[in-house]
Amino acid sequence: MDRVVVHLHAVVSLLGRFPALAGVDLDVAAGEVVLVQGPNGAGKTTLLRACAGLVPIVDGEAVVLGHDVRRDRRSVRRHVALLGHASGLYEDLTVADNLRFVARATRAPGGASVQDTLDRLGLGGRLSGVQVGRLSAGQRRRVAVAALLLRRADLWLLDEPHAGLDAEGRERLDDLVRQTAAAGTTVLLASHELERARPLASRVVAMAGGQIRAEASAGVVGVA
Amino acid sequence: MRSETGTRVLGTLAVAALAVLAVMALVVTPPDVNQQDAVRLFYIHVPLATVMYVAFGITALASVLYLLPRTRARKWDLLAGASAEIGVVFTGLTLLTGSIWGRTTWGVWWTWDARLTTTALLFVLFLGYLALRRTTGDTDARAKRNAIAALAVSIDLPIVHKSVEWWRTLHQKSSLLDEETFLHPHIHGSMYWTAMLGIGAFVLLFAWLLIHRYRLALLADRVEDQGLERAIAERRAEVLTGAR
Amino acid sequence: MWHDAAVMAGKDLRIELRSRVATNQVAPFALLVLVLFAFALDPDRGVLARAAAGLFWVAVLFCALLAIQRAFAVEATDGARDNLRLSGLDPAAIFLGKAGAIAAELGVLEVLLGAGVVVLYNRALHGPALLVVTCVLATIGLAAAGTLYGALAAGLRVRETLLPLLLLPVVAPVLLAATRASEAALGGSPGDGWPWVRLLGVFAVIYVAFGVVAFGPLLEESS
Amino acid sequence: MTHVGYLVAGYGATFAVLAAYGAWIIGKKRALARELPPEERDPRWH
Repeated sequence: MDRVVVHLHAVVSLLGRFPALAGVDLDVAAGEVVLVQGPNGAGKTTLLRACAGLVPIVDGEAVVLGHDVRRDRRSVRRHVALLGHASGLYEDLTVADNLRFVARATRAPGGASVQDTLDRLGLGGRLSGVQVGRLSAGQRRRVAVAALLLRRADLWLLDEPHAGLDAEGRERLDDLVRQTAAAGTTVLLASHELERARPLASRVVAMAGGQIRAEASAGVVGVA
Repeated sequence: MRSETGTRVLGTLAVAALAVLAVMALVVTPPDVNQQDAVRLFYIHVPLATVMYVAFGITALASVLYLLPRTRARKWDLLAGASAEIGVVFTGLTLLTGSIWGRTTWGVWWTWDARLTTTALLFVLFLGYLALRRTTGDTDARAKRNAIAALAVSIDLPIVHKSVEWWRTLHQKSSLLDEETFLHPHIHGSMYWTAMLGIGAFVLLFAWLLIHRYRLALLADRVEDQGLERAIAERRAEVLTGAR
Repeated sequence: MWHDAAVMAGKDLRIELRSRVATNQVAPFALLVLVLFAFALDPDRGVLARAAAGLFWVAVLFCALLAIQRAFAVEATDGARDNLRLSGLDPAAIFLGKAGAIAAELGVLEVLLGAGVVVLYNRALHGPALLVVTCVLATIGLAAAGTLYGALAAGLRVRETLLPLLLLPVVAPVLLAATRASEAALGGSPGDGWPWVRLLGVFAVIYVAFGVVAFGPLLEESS
Repeated sequence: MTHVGYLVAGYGATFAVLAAYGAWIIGKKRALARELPPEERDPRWH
């Protein structure tokens, strides 16, 4: 089952004219949970967004889930789920509205129904009718995670996922990551919170100056 | 020989042609029976309007070439921008000479004459396009957006032209400024040749301007890219300087 | 494709219903513009009545600008734009959905403004067939060109000031044609209006087709 | 010769603007060329 899900070689990516990625090499196999850690501005967020085909890659090779990201961005995106800093939800719509839009838009075939996902994230009851604009950051983050679940993607790109979640929220997120990795989904996780994220990861890479600098196998409990 | 001497020859030719035009237009050709000498403004107004359309045509064509994956290249985006900028300069001058001519004929600085109105709309349309070009953003994304904007403006031109023409010809017959009436061969021989010379001279000038404006764009692009290699090198060095 | 467009339009309209920006801000603004025109043009000298059609369409144009700014402000958070690109919705469908939602909003506003013109400028309505067709085609044209230029300007820091500069000259022919057609209808000689309606039709078809083709690359490129 | 003032204004302004624009392009090009490293000097840039 050692299919390479993400293959990046000497990838250069620009934000405006700033070379956020300056020659990244990374290979991730199916089912792995790779933790990308590093200081602010190292390029972690850009790396994740580059894998999702959201940021133009100006140089190097990038193949995600068998698709060449540079030539065929749209087919990469169908199988990828990104949890970014911003929730990406519509503030004026209620929680249920937002998730119903995601479900209908991604036409998740046989995807978990909206209600089921809401319950798994503890958003079932009164919360589902509340406008996202009125939620706290933590609750908003949970709704974003719910949207992620609805997409049933093969590759999860989580950018600082634990940020803003309370203890219970983090617990639920960790369970979800373990379950989905066990089910074969590949996870690329960018985080500062080493002690929180490390137990989840099967491999840790360090990033700085827009490049992958060091590699360390976490060799830790959890996912093989 | 596509080096510097080539454009210098073109430059001197253009200037020479313009000089001869000025003499022919201001001195040699006879005054018009009812407009008297005001008609001499036509010898630059009509060529300016003609070259304006040529310039915007090149912008549209270059934008199409940029959008077609097979022919996509930075140079088309740069050419589209250069030609559009020159086009706007010529549009401004067309409006200026048209307005001066309006003053001599109807005593008002601005007449809602079909051609002048269309030209004024063109002026604003492409000013918007140039404003969009100046916004920042990563070069490839910006180039594709510029090309789409150029086409969005260009497909509007026939509609603008048609709607303004219908609007203005509801009341009076077609515009006096029309070059068909002015370039009609049976008019006095020297007038016709001067008009042709006018268009030739301004086309030469346009070619000269376009070549140099295009090179300026190429150069600016290269200076911008050159900065990029340096930025990537600095980026990589970030770690060495202990950016912990 | 039409499913995706419906999903998109549904989302946009639901946002408007929930946030009620359209009903609480754009609609009152539309009526305010009519009132301001009345202040500017002394009502009792009949100028207002004669210029009613033109003023109506200028007011519609301003409302269109607001509706388009609003439609793209909603997508402005970079998270929302990423999700839209990741959503697998066909870009052409996103264009049609957004344009459809804007067209629907403009339609409602036009009815409101129409009532305003009839009441405030005491112009009776004639030639309803011509008026309705003119409004429908002009609205489609405005929504299509507006959505296209909304995407062009989206993501730029200066989009509030850039959008009017880009869009208004392009839709000038729509203002011209719609006003002439409306005047023909109100003036009781609908025959003169139909050529203008054909022009509106051409404009609408061109910009819907161009939007459908161009929206994909635009969605990709807006940083 | 009628409308002499207008003719002078029309021709004068047109040629002045075009000459100024041409000069601006050449000037800007020369200025930018200096920013390029020497080996990239190219007759096109002056």
